[in-house]
Amino acid sequence: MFDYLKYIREWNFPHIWCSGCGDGIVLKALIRAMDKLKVSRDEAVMVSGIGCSSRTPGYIDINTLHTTHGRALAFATGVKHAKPELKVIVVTGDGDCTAIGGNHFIHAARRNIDMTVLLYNNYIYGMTGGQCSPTTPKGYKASTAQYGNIEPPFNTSGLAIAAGASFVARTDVYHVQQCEKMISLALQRKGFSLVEILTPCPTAFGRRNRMSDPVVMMEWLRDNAVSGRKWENLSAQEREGKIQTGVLIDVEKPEFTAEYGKLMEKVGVQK
Amino acid sequence: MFDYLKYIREWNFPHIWCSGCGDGIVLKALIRAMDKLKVSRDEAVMVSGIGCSSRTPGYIDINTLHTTHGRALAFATGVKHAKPELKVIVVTGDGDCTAIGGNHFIHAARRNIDMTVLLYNNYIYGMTGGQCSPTTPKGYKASTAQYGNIEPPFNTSGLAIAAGASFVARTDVYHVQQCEKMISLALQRKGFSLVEILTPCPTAFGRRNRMSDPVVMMEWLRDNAVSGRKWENLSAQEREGKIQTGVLIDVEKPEFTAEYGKLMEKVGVQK
Amino acid sequence: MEKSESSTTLMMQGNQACAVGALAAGCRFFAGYPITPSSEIAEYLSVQLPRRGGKFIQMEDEIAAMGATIGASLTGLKAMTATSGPGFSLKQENIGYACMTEVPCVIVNVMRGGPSTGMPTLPAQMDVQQARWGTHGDHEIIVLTASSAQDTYEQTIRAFNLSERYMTPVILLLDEIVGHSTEKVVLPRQSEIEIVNRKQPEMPPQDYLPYKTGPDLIPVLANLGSGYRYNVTGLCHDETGFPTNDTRNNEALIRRLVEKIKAHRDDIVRYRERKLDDAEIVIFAYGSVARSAKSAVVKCREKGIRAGLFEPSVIWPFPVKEVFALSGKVKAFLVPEMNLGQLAREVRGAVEFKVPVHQLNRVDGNPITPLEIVNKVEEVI
Amino acid sequence: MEKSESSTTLMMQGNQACAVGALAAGCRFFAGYPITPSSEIAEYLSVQLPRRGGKFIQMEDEIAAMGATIGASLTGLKAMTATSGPGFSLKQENIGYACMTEVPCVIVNVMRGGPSTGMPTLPAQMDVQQARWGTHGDHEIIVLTASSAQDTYEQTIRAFNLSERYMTPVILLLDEIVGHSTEKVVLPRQSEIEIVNRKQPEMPPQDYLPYKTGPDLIPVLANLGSGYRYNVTGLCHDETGFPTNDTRNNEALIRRLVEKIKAHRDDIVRYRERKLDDAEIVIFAYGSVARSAKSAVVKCREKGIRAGLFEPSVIWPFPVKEVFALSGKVKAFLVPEMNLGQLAREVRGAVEFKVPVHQLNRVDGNPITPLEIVNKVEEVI
Amino acid sequence: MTEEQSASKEPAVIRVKPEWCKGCRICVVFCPRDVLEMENGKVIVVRPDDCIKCNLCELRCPDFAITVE
Amino acid sequence: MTEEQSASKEPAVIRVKPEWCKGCRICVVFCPRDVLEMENGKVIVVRPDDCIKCNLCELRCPDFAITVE
Amino acid sequence: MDRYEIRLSGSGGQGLILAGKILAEAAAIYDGLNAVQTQSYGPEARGGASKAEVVISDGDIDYPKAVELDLLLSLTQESCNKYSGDLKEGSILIVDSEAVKDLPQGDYRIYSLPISEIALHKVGKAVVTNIVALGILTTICGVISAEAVRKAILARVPKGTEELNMRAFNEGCQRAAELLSG
Amino acid sequence: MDRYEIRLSGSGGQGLILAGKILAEAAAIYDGLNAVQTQSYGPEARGGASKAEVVISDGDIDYPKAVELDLLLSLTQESCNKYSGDLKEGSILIVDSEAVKDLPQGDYRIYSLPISEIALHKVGKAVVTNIVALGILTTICGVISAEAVRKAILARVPKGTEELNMRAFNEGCQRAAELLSG
Ligand SMILES: Cc1ncc(C[n+]2csc(CCOP(=O)(O)OP(=O)(O)O)c2C)c(N)n1
Ligand SMILES: Cc1ncc(C[n+]2csc(CCOP(=O)(O)OP(=O)(O)O)c2C)c(N)n1
Ligand code: SF4
Ligand code: SF4
Ligand code: SF4
Ligand code: SF4
Ligand code: SF4
Ligand code: SF4
Ligand SMILES: [Mg+2]
Ligand SMILES: [Mg+2]
Repeated sequence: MFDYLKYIREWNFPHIWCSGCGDGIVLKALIRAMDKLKVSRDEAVMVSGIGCSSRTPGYIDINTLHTTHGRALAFATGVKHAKPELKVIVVTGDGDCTAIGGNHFIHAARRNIDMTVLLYNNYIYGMTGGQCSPTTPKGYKASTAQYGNIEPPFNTSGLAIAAGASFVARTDVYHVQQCEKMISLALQRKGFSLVEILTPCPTAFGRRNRMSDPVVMMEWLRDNAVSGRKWENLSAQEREGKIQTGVLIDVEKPEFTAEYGKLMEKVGVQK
Repeated sequence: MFDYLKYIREWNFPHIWCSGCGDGIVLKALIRAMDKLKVSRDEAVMVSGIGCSSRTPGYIDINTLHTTHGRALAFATGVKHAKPELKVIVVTGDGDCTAIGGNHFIHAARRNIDMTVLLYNNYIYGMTGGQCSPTTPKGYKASTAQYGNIEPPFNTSGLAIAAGASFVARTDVYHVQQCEKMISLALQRKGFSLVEILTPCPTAFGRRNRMSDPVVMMEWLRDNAVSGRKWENLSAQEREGKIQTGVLIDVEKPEFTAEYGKLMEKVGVQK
Repeated sequence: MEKSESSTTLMMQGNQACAVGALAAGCRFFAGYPITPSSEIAEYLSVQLPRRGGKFIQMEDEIAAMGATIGASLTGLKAMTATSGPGFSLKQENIGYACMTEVPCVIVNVMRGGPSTGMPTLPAQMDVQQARWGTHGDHEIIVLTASSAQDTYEQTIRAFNLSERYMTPVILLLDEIVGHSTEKVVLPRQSEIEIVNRKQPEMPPQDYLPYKTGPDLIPVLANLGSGYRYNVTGLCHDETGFPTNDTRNNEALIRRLVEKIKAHRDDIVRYRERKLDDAEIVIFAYGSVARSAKSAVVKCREKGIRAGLFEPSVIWPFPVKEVFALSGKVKAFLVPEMNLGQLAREVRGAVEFKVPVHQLNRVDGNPITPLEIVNKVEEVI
Repeated sequence: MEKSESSTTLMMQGNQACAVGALAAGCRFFAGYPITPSSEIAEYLSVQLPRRGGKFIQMEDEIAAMGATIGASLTGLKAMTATSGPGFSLKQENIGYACMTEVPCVIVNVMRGGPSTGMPTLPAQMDVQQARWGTHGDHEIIVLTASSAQDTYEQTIRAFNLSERYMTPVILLLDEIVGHSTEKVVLPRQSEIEIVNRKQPEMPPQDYLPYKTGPDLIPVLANLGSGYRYNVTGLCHDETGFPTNDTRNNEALIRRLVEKIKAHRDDIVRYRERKLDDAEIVIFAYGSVARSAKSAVVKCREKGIRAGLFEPSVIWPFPVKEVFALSGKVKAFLVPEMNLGQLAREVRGAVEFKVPVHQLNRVDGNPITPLEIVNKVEEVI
Repeated sequence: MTEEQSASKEPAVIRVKPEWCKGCRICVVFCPRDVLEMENGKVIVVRPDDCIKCNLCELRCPDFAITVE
Repeated sequence: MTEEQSASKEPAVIRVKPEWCKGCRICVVFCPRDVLEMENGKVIVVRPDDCIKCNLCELRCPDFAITVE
Repeated sequence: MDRYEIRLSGSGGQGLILAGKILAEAAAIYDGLNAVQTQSYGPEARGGASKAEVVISDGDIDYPKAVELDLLLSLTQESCNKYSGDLKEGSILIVDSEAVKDLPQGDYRIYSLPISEIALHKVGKAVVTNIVALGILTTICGVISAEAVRKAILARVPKGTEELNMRAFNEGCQRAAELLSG
Repeated sequence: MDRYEIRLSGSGGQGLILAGKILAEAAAIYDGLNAVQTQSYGPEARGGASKAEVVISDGDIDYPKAVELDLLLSLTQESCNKYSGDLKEGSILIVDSEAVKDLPQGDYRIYSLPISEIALHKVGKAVVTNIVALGILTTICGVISAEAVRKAILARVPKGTEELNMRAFNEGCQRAAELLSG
């Protein structure tokens, strides 16, 4: 048994997430990963935007910053640049990160600034009641796409890679050990590390798409999220409708705050 | 001799661009391409943001819309969605499109909404006097990077591809016939078609980077922009410092306004 | 449903009434970004617009939604967007663009508690001054409000009409209570609804100057693609629509943008009154608070206090003249608001400090009850 | 350069004086996005900050710049951003966040002509009401202004001090003329400059409540990473910093945010006066217009007109009391502004319509000259 | 990664915090040994002896409501 | 694409619009036949007979200031 | 009838908002009265609301929220505890007897019936708990006609479920009638 | 000296902003006067400005812009046409004789010298046209000491170009002196 209590803000529990919402599963995976890596709670800063997932800061007992919708990465950039010794963890939703926050997302990735971004992809705007997000798959229903969504979704992880991220992984809350492992790897990387986590929103996504039972959504993840070797052995046809998980990129690139540190050395800091 | 006069707003000439600025070269290439394709001037709408390049609408005699900094694609999306029979051409700078406008850029590409985007990449904020842009190469100087830029630049075309664009080409104003050809291809595609055009800004970029002579910047393009077959024959080492031009992606994907048209058919438009 | 040729009575939420009103006014374009408590407007239109040949799009953020709305309007479609405080803040730059370029469109802000994320699900009236001053640069703007679903339906139509007539963005400020209360709305026959459509140029294209105006100070902007090729810019521009550095021209432009609304204020300003004739105290209230104030007037009268209600449906331009006219007749004003006195300051200015203007303010996300107003009236009278 | 231990006289542009003042005040973080006419502030700091162990970053847009500024400030660095009208509009949502979460920071807006892109290179004072009301939701904010390079240097330092003392964003409004005029600035010795640094908690972490305040209504926010783990949110929150739906708490929070500034207005409000003692007409002017007004006062006196100057260096909270105090003594006010009367309306309110308040307005991007002011004084006196 | 992990010899102690359990059934359905069931919208432990301490119920519970020792 | 394109037999008519020419020298430097030169900051045609009508000067002039017929 | 205030309370997902809307529609559209229905939302409008209110009157309804309840329906103990204090003198409290064991004390009549039980076992589906409740409420309060509520239900419920819902409503009416006459 | 207004005008890239800054610095820092230098910008601040102004005074300078010029330097015909109207009575107009052929008429003294010519052929570099102009201007207007201007030049110009710039300034001074004495 893992003792979550020392990491959480017990007084805020039970949390606001719906029954069967995957957000709590991610939070627990994060806590375990931080614990194993012995991340100092005083030096860890969680920054989130607005959304169900972005309520995570209320529940974890580290430094926490719940900012404006879509802007978590901008605030986090300020925090990290100002005090590089802090461990910055960004928690964001698919809407927060890839809709309104899309610009900060690609720029933080481009700069390769050291932070771990947990993108809770539940394919929907959960908090506001189920509108389309840029990750809602085509044909799926949402409160603003009641005839079925006509827009193609982002490949969010692919976008982060194209923008310059040095570590990108995709995982899901059914495969909860993999989820923890990906978070753990991301926390260990120096640079912009993204973990896209597929997670069920039975209330706002499931309900409109014949998956209002959280169990069904978990089964869907079990059956469709395919990692590593398995994925490679699938034919193009077999991949159809399936989602690749695991580490998608892991390269070394100059990191922003380190580069700035070099600049300061170069110009010579005067007292 | 091509008769530009019938396409331009002669009364606004000479234009505001500096001596040796490439923006005028692109405008001319666009005019020739439009002429050859017989694009109706009454049905063509040019939408731009703010920047030197974004002043183009003042000079071409079609419907023109000079909007706010970074938002050209958002306005253009409204125009195209509202009236799909219009031919929408977006003119934008590297700052306008990939800094403040980055979010609209990736979303317009994702939606694959039918428009041709001419991204004038001069590696700098020209209009405001030479600050860094997200495409300024590392180490180069700018008024906000006087010790040399420490941030890595975007591969803008690559980003558009990852976001979902169906046609992406890169070209430059030295290779002016290729430039015209890429624009022409883009104009013919149905979907989000991007032409990234490398163009010299002797005033704001060249001046700080030993290329204040426009001729030197043109030579740089001549020597470093490598297209098609030639690029493929270069070794990884030879590619260092060189830039690939030509068509980078050209695929068919469902286009947004067409998909919306299908939706209207499906639900049945009532009078 | 408002298409059927007899009036209909339906139950609807204020937000839905707004959407239905927009359709009745001829709105055929909506670009939005979800936010509580306005999202139902988008949701309803996402279903209805495609059925009417109209265009719906959920944009990537509020800035984009505002931009797309303006772009669509320039093609000639009546266009709208809806949001709440945080999104309203984000739209401000492009609202200024619409003012400057004189592009008609309607912006709905269903107000919730602020500042910042504040109280996302609770009502407030805290964006009233922001609606006037939120964008940079001198400008003038038309801002409407509504107090019930029926009123929302009607004011939404009026918002479009004013926007088309004066070629300017019009803001409709609702509050969460109005937006989320479900009540009866009587929809008139479509043929009975007054609809204003923007003018289109009549001269040949070569003679057309988009920003040349007559004595009404209102320009005629041709729909994109209609054969009149012109230029639109947020820079100061002259009659041709092209940027200019001529300072005399720029002064004239900015003053015209302001005057175009001020000069027509009598046509724009509207208010409802109740028992003002013999009132000794005027309750100045708008939005859902006006509902409580109505009850309060009745209750005050029962108690022998001669209270009256002034309910502006147009907040900006502020009904200075109408409020001032009352100042000679009454002993005091009471301005109950779900903010800290944002319009009380205007009432005070309007009456030129000649009579006391009392305030009753709540900023906790709770509505102001009729009883609270009555108590306050008794206290100050 | 302000580090050397004797006062120095240098020629600098107002924008540079702002940057130099920021460094003197202890600013060690700047996040910005270029825009005319403010860019020189960023450019100067991009050179200087790395030399002082400070952090500079050019963000992808103004929204991000504002967010990064707040994030950096929470770590304990004094942080600033600078922009002009269009960018100021974009920052509004996050400015509201800083108000709500009580994070000190300085936002400089070097004003140019608007609305929209307007007149990018020409001066204006059109964002004065926006600075007060630009963000959604009820709040109160401190806004300073300056009229010369020297004044800019000093007001920038004061902006940081007020921000740190009252735990609130402070806005500094300059205009293009002030920002772009190069003139002499006397830099005092660093040791002579009054510097305020935000408080840090003294109790053990387990007793720490970030938003619990004493009678001064000002919270003490621990620097991130200093061992006090707490939560910051733009939602209405209680003393612990966690969101709450308790309406009584929310009312108290919003009122405290406002009262924290109102209660200390005497400490905050500052103005300069010239020849007010016997003035029959008061010229109320700020920014570059105050310079013309100074000349105008001299010229009026030469003509035998007893003119005086009231130059607020704090615009918000508005110096109501101080202006009101004059209303008994003088015959009239004249408010020359490079806008259409944005502070004239405040002066009118402050004097409660007891004396006439005349306006002299320019919105063409040209400065108001001393002669124009003198002429207007002669006209109205 | 296999779902069924090494079980130790000690009998499992499965603790449920009913105040926090929201009854999503995730633990119940994905328990490889059918140890758990629902009752009145909350989880209950019905066959503790079958538990192999794979810990999956704990790992997957979104509500911090079930632990296995 | 080759820079030097088929030239027709007719002698070239090269027109310069000095009011629009900003003297960037692009046409001069990249003319394959050295037909053009600068004078007082504006381009002038000095060797029209050498012109092969490749049109590159026209294509590359940013200022709509030179045409070849 | 000057003003009649009803609050339907319970936990999210019990369909109380729909019940409120049906009630309001019945009163306003089919009974020719005025009615306003309001509800309260979760954090940012996400989950189902836990409370819906309907104010009914034959005159204009200015203030749209309930202040002094004429009728409170509580399907959970928590909501009963929270709201029973708002009941005015001589008002009505209807509770689900399975969920609300701890009955409050006050100057109001309490009607305790196994509402969800009836839905599940008599009608056969837990989802119609709200409609059963509507039948009970309609019968007990007497302000809205059962006919109007039936019409409103038919207009609002998904196609194909009309019969089920009618049975649920009728069952509710009947059980309430028995209780009243009993 | 109450207020002395100088405007330097020409086309972008002629270094007039720098000249203005040097002039202002000379007056304010080295001559102990007050000075304000302002300039006007292109579309959004991009290109070089076409005009720089310096107001000098031994008292406070309130209004920072030039209204009635004491001295106008014009390096182009266009700028001369545009600004000569702002010259006040008895003021000074200095023009580049190569560029300004069409001299305006007015109550001011005109000094016409081949300024860019001097820079290019006498000093050897066109880029120092602005510094040559400064020498001429300093000598003719007499308000600022040549010594102060020299110091200000040395403080502002890039390292390694000091000698060149001094030559340019001195050449300007000399040519102006010749003109004055001639
Ligand atoms: C500026 C702004 N726009 C819109 C909103 C409303 N809003 C809150 S959360 C949210 C989307 C949430 O979706 P996502 O980021 O995917 O998070 P989830 O709730 O699904 O975890 C929106 C649109 C807001 N708070 N602020
Ligand atoms: C909201 C806003 N922010 C900043 C600016 C200032 N601005 C104008 S153009 C520009 C950048 C121009 O760079 P780019 O887009 O690359 O165009 P270029 O001038 O290089 O063609 C900036 C930052 C503005 N006008 N509006
Ligand atoms: S609405 Fe969806 S994302 Fe939000 S808490 Fe509920 S299940 Fe989770
Ligand atoms: S500044 Fe650069 S981009 Fe702008 S017109 Fe001049 S050369 Fe072109
Ligand atoms: S640990 Fe949990 S999931 Fe695993 S067998 Fe035991 S009860 Fe089942
Ligand atoms: S997974 Fe957790 S919340 Fe869900 S039923 Fe099991 S114990 Fe309860
Ligand atoms: S066409 Fe132009 S570039 Fe070609 S040879 Fe003739 S002058 Fe030279
Ligand atoms: S390319 Fe054009 S602008 Fe440049 S020198 Fe030649 S003609 Fe003149
Ligand atoms: Mg989501
Ligand atoms: Mg650029």
